[in-house]
Amino acid sequence: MPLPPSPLVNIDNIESLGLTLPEFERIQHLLGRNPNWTELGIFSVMWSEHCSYKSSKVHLKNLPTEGPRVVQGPGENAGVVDIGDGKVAVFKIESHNHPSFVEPFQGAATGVGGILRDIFTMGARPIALLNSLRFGDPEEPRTRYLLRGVVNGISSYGNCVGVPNVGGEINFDFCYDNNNLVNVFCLGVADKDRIFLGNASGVGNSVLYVGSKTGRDGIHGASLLASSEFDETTEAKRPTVQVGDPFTEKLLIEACLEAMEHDWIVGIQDMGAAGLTSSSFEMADRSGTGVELDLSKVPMRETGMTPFEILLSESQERMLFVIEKGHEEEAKKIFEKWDLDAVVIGQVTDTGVMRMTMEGEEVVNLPIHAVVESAPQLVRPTKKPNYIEAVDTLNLNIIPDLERGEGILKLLLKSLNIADKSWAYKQYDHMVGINTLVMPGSDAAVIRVKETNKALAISVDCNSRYCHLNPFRGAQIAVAECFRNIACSGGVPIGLTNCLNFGNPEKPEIMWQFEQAVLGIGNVCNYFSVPVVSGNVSLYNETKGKSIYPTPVVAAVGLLEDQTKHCTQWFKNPGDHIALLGLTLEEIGGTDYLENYLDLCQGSVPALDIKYERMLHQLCVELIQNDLIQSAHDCSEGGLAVAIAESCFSGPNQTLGATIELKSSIRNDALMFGESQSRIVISYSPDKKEVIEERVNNAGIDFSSLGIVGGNDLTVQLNDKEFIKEKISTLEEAWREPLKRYGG
Amino acid sequence: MLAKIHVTLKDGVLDTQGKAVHHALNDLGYEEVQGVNLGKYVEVQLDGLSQAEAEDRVREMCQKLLANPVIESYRFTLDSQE
Amino acid sequence: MLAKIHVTLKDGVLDTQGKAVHHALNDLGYEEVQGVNLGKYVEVQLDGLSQAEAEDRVREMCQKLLANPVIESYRFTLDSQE
Amino acid sequence: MKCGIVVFPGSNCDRDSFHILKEILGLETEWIWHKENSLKKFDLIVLPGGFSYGDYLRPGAIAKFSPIMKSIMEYAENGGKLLGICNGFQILLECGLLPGVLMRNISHAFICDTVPVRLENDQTPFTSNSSKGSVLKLPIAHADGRYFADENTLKELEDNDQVVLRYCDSSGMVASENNPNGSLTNIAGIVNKSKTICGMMPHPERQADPAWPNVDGQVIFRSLIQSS
Ligand SMILES: Nc1ncnc2c1ncn2[C@@H]1O[C@H](COP(=O)(O)OP(=O)(O)O)[C@@H](O)[C@H]1O
Ligand SMILES: [Mg+2]
Repeated sequence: MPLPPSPLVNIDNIESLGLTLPEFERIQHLLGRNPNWTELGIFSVMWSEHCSYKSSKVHLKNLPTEGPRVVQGPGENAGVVDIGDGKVAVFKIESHNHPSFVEPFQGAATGVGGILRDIFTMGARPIALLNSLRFGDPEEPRTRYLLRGVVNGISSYGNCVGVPNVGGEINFDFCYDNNNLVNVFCLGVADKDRIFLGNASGVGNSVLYVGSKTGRDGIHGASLLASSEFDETTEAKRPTVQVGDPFTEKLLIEACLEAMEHDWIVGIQDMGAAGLTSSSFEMADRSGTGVELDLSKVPMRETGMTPFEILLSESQERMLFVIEKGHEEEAKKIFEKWDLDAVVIGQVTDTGVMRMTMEGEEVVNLPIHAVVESAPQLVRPTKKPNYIEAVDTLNLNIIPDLERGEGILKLLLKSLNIADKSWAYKQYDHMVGINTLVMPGSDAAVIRVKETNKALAISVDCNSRYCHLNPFRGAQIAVAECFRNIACSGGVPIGLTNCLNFGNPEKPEIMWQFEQAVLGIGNVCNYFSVPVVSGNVSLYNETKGKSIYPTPVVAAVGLLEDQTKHCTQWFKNPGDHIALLGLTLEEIGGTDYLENYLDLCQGSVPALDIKYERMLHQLCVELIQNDLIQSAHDCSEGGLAVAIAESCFSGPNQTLGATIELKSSIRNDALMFGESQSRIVISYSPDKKEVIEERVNNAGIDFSSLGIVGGNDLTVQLNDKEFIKEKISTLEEAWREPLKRYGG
Repeated sequence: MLAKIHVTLKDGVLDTQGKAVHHALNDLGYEEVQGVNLGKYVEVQLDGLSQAEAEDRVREMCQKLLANPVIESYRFTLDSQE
Repeated sequence: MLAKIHVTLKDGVLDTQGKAVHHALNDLGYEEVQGVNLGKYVEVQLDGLSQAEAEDRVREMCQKLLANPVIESYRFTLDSQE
Repeated sequence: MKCGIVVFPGSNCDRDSFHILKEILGLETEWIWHKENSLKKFDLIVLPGGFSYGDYLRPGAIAKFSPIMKSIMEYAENGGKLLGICNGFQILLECGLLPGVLMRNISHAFICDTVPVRLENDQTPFTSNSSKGSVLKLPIAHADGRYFADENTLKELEDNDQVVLRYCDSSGMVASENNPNGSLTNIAGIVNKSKTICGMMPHPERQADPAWPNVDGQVIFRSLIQSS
């Protein structure tokens, strides 16, 4: 069958592929000729923001990526960190924002599928998933549709592949109205000496295609197909959303891990964004080799596919292997056992050239290094946005202090951002694999590592309101809070991954936010000596000129040397003492209190003293490791009152009241609802009081005794005056109901 | 009036269920099976509408709720006897 | 040949999904909706069979795999043009 | 006692059951691949949880035709002990080894939770290590767990004492408020007439490792050991 004629390459359709004229001239210069249509398609995806990081690379260099535990830093499918006992933790976070807006169910589902492949590609068995979700105004009917679709998509995919989804965050804000964010994280564990990389070395070795057949789904950007060369009906027939098949993914996981027990695997990479193109080019480039592919051999789901379509398809659940020559049949046998297609589609050469044929005809002949490494690196201008000055000031004098706190506490507990998230996580299988020592509902989830005594604590965090008000400090706090969540569970952070969700990088104000946020993450990671080993950048999250708040989502992995020494956030026993570690300042800028009560997104973001923060975490872990405390809960959104209330009723088995007495010279609202950083609420049996106070003292951390666990109420006396008195069951209901009702 | 609605995946959209059923039927010895598509069949009982009104309303229901326009198409017939 | 198969819940089996769709449609303002039933629609492409053979084979497929006899019934038509 | 765990494509609790039987309880345990045509001698076969064949079409519908199922049916008909957990329960119903069906949860959503269930019959090899009326806290994780059967079947189940587990509250009260998925009469698990085949939606293997304080799930496995 002759190939259908390709569109001619001219200025109009260069733009339709998302390339600029200077980029095209650069391509002509690199090749010394005009590229053909298929080749141009390859450049368009390889030089896209998504694959080339052209706007972000200069800034990402500011992140610390090295450390004694780092086995693999950024640049591969996922980061790898040594956890001892011959094991490594493999993890990464990725965004699937745009697809989830177009089709929430499939968009979120394929997001999970993609991040899982990034992990098992490295030779690791995925053992936990997290997700970080952001939606627009909850009053808009579409928001509810998106929330349900996304949660359902994550649940369907993750439950079917059998990887537990153990935590995450859900946040609503107007700024996400037309740009919801869906970020998914996966953690895997592998043997340190069995890590696989995306290499294509060894001339003569075979390139093996494994997994689902290639269809026309998700061919990069509908924009590209809407070029005048195609008629209207072509587009209608070509859905741009990919459909996930978690069943095939499950087979791929098992088959790949089985194949990886053999020594004939040279390299492996999943066909993610830009499908066969990016996987083949990147693998060859890493090894400095060439590759020859026969596209006619690619298993196809539809007839009449062109080379352009085959190369740019983003059909899901596909992997590319390079295996040693002579082991093809052995490899195929394993994949056949799992009912998966496995076809040799080409060989490794020593030419440095990607040569592709279809039906015997040469359709691509490109120098690999030029395609992969010559993407323009931009140093985009940055400019501090004007709004920053305006929002930074907050005159506390015009806000009268609170006389009583029940009303505000209930208001905060009811707000969707603080309310119970179990409506979502009860739809996720969070126990499969029987490793989940701490289930969702506490600060960080804790996952045991079988065959060792260790466990890993994981948490994902970002307060984007802080980042809007002050991107540097907001990003610092995102990392600090993430580490604090891990400390509250008993872990010490050993690696971080980040998903940087921002607006249009062509605007200097957005690039400024980006630059500041990256510096903020780098600052805290440096101080804590925690390397950033993987990540993802998602730009252009803006609609009609309105950008999202800067949302640098971070996820960290913490190590517990002894898996039995983990801790949860809820009170355990009536009669236990409650205390606060850390210092409360008169800070209410950027709080949920201001936002929910006064509809204000304003003020200075809480201060962060990273030295103090680290001392606090060390103390908290020490208390947990010595079995001195019963609970530890980080004090964040909603402040001290919310943290105490959550410790009363977020436990799976019982609800307990608490009696709190506090004396302080700062404002009541700041004391109870302010969001000063570096604070942890702990509870402990009275006989541990002296030891704890001594250790806290030695650690140089502030300590305030708060009260006692028990009773049916939450009562708070401030400076001998009753500030809160409410039935704990009433508060619990206020917190439990909203998302359940909303998600329905 | 009874609306009989068929909702099916658009061409080119991966039909994971259809694929699985196709394999299963082949494995069971039905080698004559060349392809399987799985869709939804919805019957909606309607009251007090004219044929023309019903047509508009059912089309709307399909677009808004019964089908996912991004990946599915729908068609329906109206049966007035019932 | 194309077999068009409808699989629906037997009378007396509570169709909770149909009920949910019914509620959702009423909530959306479609008060004319009196009832909703949800079923499956399966298209099976067959090769090289006579009409009579096809009939037997498709019936078998339904009984064995496509419908669960405890709660579902099925009916089908055969379309030879396609 | 020799145990076998069947691996269907899409099984995902197979490794968990293996871990409990072999590593925690120290039983001789082997994998059974779904493409095998014959069975060795086993004292217990487990059909594990998961999404066999993606649960496409209906949970369990395609797994029923896996090559191994012929031998499993024979094994079961000869009185071999067979335990179906979650997806395994769905498969047992699809192939008619147990009566009834499991339909979509009343909420239409997947539910993952830990819930109390009451032991209804302690005269079976799956429950003999506990006593009637005792309450176990066990995890559930399913989208299709609403047990349904016609009236006659239901009556037969009752008359023969075939219901082994019912969803209840922490004190053992069985009421519709404690029914997580809408199952008829709160049924969470049943056995066949001769009490050699058991299917249940709760996952005993998820609550049987002493890394967690609650090991209620061990009741099921210890009963099987006791009766072997
Ligand atoms: N989308 C989600 N998926 C799974 N678990 C979630 C999700 N959103 C929140 N959770 C869980 O709910 C609990 C409370 O969340 P959150 O208040 O954001 O915690 P924190 O403020 O400590 O980071 C955590 O255990 C978290 O993992
Ligand atoms: Mg927290």
